[in-house]
Amino acid sequence: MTIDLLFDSILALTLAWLCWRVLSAPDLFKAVVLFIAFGLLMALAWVRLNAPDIALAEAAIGAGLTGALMLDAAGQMTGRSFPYIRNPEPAEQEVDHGEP
Amino acid sequence: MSEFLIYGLAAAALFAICLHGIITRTHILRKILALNMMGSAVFLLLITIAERNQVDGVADPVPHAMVLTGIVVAVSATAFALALARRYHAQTGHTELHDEDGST
Amino acid sequence: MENRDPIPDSGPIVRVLSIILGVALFGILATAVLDLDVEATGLTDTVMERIGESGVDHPPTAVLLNFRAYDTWLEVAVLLLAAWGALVLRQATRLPEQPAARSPGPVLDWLVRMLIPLAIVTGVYLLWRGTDAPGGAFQAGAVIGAALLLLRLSGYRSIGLFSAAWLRGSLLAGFAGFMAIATLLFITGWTFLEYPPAWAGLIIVIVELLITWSVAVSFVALFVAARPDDSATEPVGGER
Amino acid sequence: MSLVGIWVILIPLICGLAAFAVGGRSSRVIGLIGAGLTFLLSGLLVLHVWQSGVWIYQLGGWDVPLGISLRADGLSAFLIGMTGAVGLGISLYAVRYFEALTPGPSQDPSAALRTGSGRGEESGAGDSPEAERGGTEVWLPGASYWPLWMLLWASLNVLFLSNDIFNLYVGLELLTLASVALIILQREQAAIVAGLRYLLAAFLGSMAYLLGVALIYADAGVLDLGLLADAELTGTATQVAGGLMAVGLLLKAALFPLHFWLPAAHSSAPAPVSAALSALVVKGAFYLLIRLWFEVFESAGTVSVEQMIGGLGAVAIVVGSFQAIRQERLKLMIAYSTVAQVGYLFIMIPLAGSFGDPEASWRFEAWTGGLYHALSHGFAKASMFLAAGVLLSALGHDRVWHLAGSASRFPVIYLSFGIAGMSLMGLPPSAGFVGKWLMLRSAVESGQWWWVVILLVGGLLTAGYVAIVLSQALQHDVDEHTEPHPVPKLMTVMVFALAAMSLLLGLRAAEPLELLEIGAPFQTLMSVVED
Amino acid sequence: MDWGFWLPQIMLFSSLIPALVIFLLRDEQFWLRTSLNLGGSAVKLVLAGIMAWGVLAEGRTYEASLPFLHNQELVLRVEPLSLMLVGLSSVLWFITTIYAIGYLENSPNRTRFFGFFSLCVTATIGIAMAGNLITFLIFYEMLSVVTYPLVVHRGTPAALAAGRTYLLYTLGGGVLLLLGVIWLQVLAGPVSFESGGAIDFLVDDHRTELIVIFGLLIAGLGVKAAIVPLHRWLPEAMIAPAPVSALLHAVAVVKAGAYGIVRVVYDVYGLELSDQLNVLLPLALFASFTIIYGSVRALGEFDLKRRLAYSTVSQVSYIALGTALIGPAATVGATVHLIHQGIMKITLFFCAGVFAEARNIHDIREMSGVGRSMPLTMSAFTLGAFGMIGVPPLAGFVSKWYLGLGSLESNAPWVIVILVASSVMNAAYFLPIVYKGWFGEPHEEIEVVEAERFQVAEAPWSLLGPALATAGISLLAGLLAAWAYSPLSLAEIVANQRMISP
Repeated sequence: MTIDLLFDSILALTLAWLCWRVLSAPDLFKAVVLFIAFGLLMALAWVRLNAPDIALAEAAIGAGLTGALMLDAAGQMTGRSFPYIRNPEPAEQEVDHGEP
Repeated sequence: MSEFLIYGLAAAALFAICLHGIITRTHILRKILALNMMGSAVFLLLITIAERNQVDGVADPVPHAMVLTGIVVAVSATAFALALARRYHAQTGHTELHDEDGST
Repeated sequence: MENRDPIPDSGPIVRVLSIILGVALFGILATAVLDLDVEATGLTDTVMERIGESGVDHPPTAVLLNFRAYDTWLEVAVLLLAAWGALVLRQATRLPEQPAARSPGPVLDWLVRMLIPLAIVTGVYLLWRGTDAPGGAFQAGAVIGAALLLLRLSGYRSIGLFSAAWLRGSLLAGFAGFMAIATLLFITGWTFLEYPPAWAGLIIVIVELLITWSVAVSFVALFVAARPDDSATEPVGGER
Repeated sequence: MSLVGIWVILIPLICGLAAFAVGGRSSRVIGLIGAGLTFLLSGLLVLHVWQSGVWIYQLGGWDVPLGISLRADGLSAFLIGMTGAVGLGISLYAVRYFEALTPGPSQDPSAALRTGSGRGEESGAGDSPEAERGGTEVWLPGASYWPLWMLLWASLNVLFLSNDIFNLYVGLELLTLASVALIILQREQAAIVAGLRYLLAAFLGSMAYLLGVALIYADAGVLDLGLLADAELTGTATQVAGGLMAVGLLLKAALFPLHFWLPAAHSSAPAPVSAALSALVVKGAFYLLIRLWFEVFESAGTVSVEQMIGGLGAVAIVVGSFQAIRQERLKLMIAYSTVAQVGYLFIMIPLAGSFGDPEASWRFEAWTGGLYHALSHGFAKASMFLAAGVLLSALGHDRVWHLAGSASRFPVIYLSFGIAGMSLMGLPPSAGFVGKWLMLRSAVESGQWWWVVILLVGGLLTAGYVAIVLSQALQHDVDEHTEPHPVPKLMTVMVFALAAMSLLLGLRAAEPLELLEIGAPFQTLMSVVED
Repeated sequence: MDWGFWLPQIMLFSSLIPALVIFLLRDEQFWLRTSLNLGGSAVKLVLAGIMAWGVLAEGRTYEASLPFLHNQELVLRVEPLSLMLVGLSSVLWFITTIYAIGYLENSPNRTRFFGFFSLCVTATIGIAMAGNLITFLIFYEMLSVVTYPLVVHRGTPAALAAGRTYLLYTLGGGVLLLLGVIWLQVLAGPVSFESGGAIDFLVDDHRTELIVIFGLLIAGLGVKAAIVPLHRWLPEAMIAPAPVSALLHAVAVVKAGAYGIVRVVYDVYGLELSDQLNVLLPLALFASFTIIYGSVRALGEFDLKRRLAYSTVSQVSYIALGTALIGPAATVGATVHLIHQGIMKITLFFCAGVFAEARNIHDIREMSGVGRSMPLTMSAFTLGAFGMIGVPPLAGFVSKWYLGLGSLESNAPWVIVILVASSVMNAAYFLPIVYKGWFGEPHEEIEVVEAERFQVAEAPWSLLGPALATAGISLLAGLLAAWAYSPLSLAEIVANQRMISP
């Protein structure tokens, strides 16, 4: 039981530390990666708290999807490309349809 | 110290840290990250409550349902906020909210 | 926009005040948490008593799709609104196809070919499992959405194939389907969002299926629409 | 008849989805049908509550605390009725507004930020800037307006009817997202910044609210408002939860100093959207706060906190009014006026709160007064924003100092603006007067003189910015360089109709006030007021 | 059909409905607008006649109660005192409408002007018929608002500045009044106007509050009644077109204030209670000071309308002064002056407007010899001026006579000194104008061809007629003062209803 509590305590502290790091890591990309790690650890905590299905949702949606969105956005905002997401801009001119 | 208290206090701490982040960070993305983690903090508290409310090993499903709903709501709002932020960035090159970009 | 100077954070005064606020908030919240009873049962008993009537065995699913179906229904609307808002931002009625400017390499291609069916199977499994064990529409939707996204990102045609009507239909399916079922039953004399006990299980499965599909497409739409389109990389109006 | 409460949620949703599914120009027709039906249903709901008292409905047939219940009492019906009437006015206006958008009007004449925005359905669909490749459909701002607006309307009704604190959270989020999507409808840069800031602020508010919900659930084990009210919670956790929820909602209701997001958001949206935001959406958060404060946290409130909230309201009145006076753009002025008027609403908290004798009738008076003020503000502010929209469409700008002499061109618009201004000032005969009268009475009765001063001074400050606009407009010299663009008559008619409502509701307030009594808190106090 | 219930409402609507319809018209729709205006005012006149008959001959009271708030009704009531202001406004609205049609021909924004004009009359009638304090308050504030567009009608910077001053004063006054009314209602419950007052029961517990409330109410009303030091808006507002100055600032607005003071003293507090609270003497002192101050300022003004405006400041306070004195004669004097001052002053303003329109005369120094070319106008002006001075048998004399009697009755002989001083100064600022107008040499600067200098060239009848009519009425009001339906008789009825043993 104490081991469990110890584990929980460490997990909780790690969460808080990660949270702080996400907010203060100088590199935005790194922050987003840490955010994903935060989400996964959070999911782990929820498994510990007897909520596996919610943990699954958090891992898939909270960490996974949100993380991907964030990475993509961070890529745009820092001017760096997210690997293989941003193809070279094709000459995709707007197709003006004129009068339909 | 019980599981309930550990995670309950962790949720409180996370919430407070994220509030600090939202106030002090000016980068839009950080603000959105902080808001998202703030949501996670609240969900953590709810799940802790569910665990506390368990009867015969079954956790309280109502907070679970609330969290699931909350996650989807949070991701929706986040994604929309990101879409706005990216468009804003694409238009102006700014990564923080500027008033003078408005037409004051 | 390339690597502007890092924007300084808020000034020291704000920072100090914010830290004080944060510490105070933590103190207050901690007091509240410490004030809570360590033992309580909440609504667990209530749910477990009536779960037999809900048509599913897994308690969170019963709460989500039956006891508190109203929440879930509106939540799907929130997701719909977000996707829709992103479309408004693009002033688009459908999503652009990923420009197939380069073909995915053979390794990636192989990976995609393996992963996509796997992801879809996983998604369906999660969905099906959700009635009596952890899993459910949202998790399944996320996995299937991820598969669609992967397909798209690796250069395959996917969601861009959807016509405007298909896209709208897919986004709407969960919310509108849920609403249609509830409204039909409502008109025929049932309480709103009440399912006939014999049909409850089936209705929930149908609703979950629809929600799964909507969730998957919405996520993809949000991901794709969130990226400023090509024309928007220059300021709107093109005058700057 | 007893199911009208469900239909008032369902119909706007169905119509909104239908408008979305159909897309294009026909969405307007569906939107209008939806608006008309929802208006009728809102009226029926008011009638139902009026005749049969509080309406309670267990969704899905599951009793509370397992299920979610809907509840319509006088307060809900009052606000749904207001939403219905204002919503119908805005809808009729919007039909022409989105048609009439021509290259002239822009939110900001100086910034050439307009490509696709502002080109209406009539002006040629081919203008659509970014019709996606291969699509046969083109983008129409109006086509997106209708479904989003219907959803916004539905989410307001959801909010007013829900009796479950978590469901209210979902309703709030629905409201926020619909509002933001509407703000950015024309994609102007100012609107996008404003929308983003609004979204982030509202998100933060929701999180605070949700944390409060979690704490309450942990403490009480139920989510139903009725059960929570019966529980008479007083513990620390409940107090903290109350604080969190209040702060979250104050952020959404834009009480000073949490109003920072409002002026830009409300002024940069298209006129029908601005009107809906200021007149209705702000009331959503306000409503919820009032409900929680006087029903759930009744026993947990303290005089000092109430006085503090009232104090913020007072500062909001002064700061908001002075900011409004300083603004050079009409829509910003009106938006700052909303900041000030929101302050008025919150003066109700200390007046109806636990100051002095808990059994005193002034508490109920202040409560009804505040809500009546909300009603009057709903109509008046909608009219003002729509009036600004007319001027913007016609003149291509809304700079206050360039409105000189425009009163002779738009007499009805300025007449409406004046009437709406009267209502905001609380001058008789107007609905605003009734609200102010009741609140003043309550303040005098309870001996809280400081609120008397604020309420009276606030009215004079309001007169300040209304007079600036009117005296500009009444000038003899006309700004010749502005060649007005013809504006559809229906728009003007709606501006006037909403202003007239804010006047008429002040001439006969007895029935609306009686409606508010149905199922209201302070049941024990009402007999005192009645005598 | 219950006429007692409907007549007061129709009375209101007879000007409200034309107002609303007029707003929808275009400037060019002259005939429609004019017929609406004249029709409305004729209906009002007839109704006023019917009700006057009912009140005076049959002793009826017309009353309509409409639900307003929980425990608060809007009450419209016509009894002798309200009849005075109702009658005055109805008659003068009719006459002023004719005048205004002539005066504003071809000027811009006529629709707006006539719309708000009719609204002002509606508000004034509402004030007159108000049967309780809240109804009075509502119409009083409404009057403040709807007059604003008329004050700034010309749209010049000066007009806009005057409008700002006007709003500042009236809205400020409105705030004081509102506070007083609310405070009083909190103490006493709904307060209706009842002869002799209805709040005596409060005096034991709330003496100080009652005094403060009295101060608030009178201060709020004093703004419109232009009691010094709250008078400054009135001369400023003279920038408005002549019909506005005539009807609104000689009659409607200032009368609303004075009438309110009469109501508060007689029908809310009651003379007895007011006396007991010692609030009447300060009121009398303020009124007396205003009378003297207004006259002194009038002497110093050479702009005709401004001189008239200061004369109004002075004359309206006769009403307040009479109200503050205890005794039937003072009451008669105060209430009859409500009417007399109105008809005399409107005559003067009509004439001032005629001079301005026809001869472009704004300054009294330009008036030399104007009587030779405009004898009728000048006669009307002279009648009005003599009335103001108090020359028998004109209306002004009747008022002053009763006021003098009242001051003796109530043991305040110093008031006579005020009256005499005021009359002397009235003469001092009116007689020179009259003298110059009749006997002065026509001024060089006025561009009148020499041949036409002594030619009679009156203004059009639409302008002249109303001036003559009101001058005639003010003459008749004095001559026929003993007639059973004269203003004086009405004032006597009013006084009898409210009298207590001094």
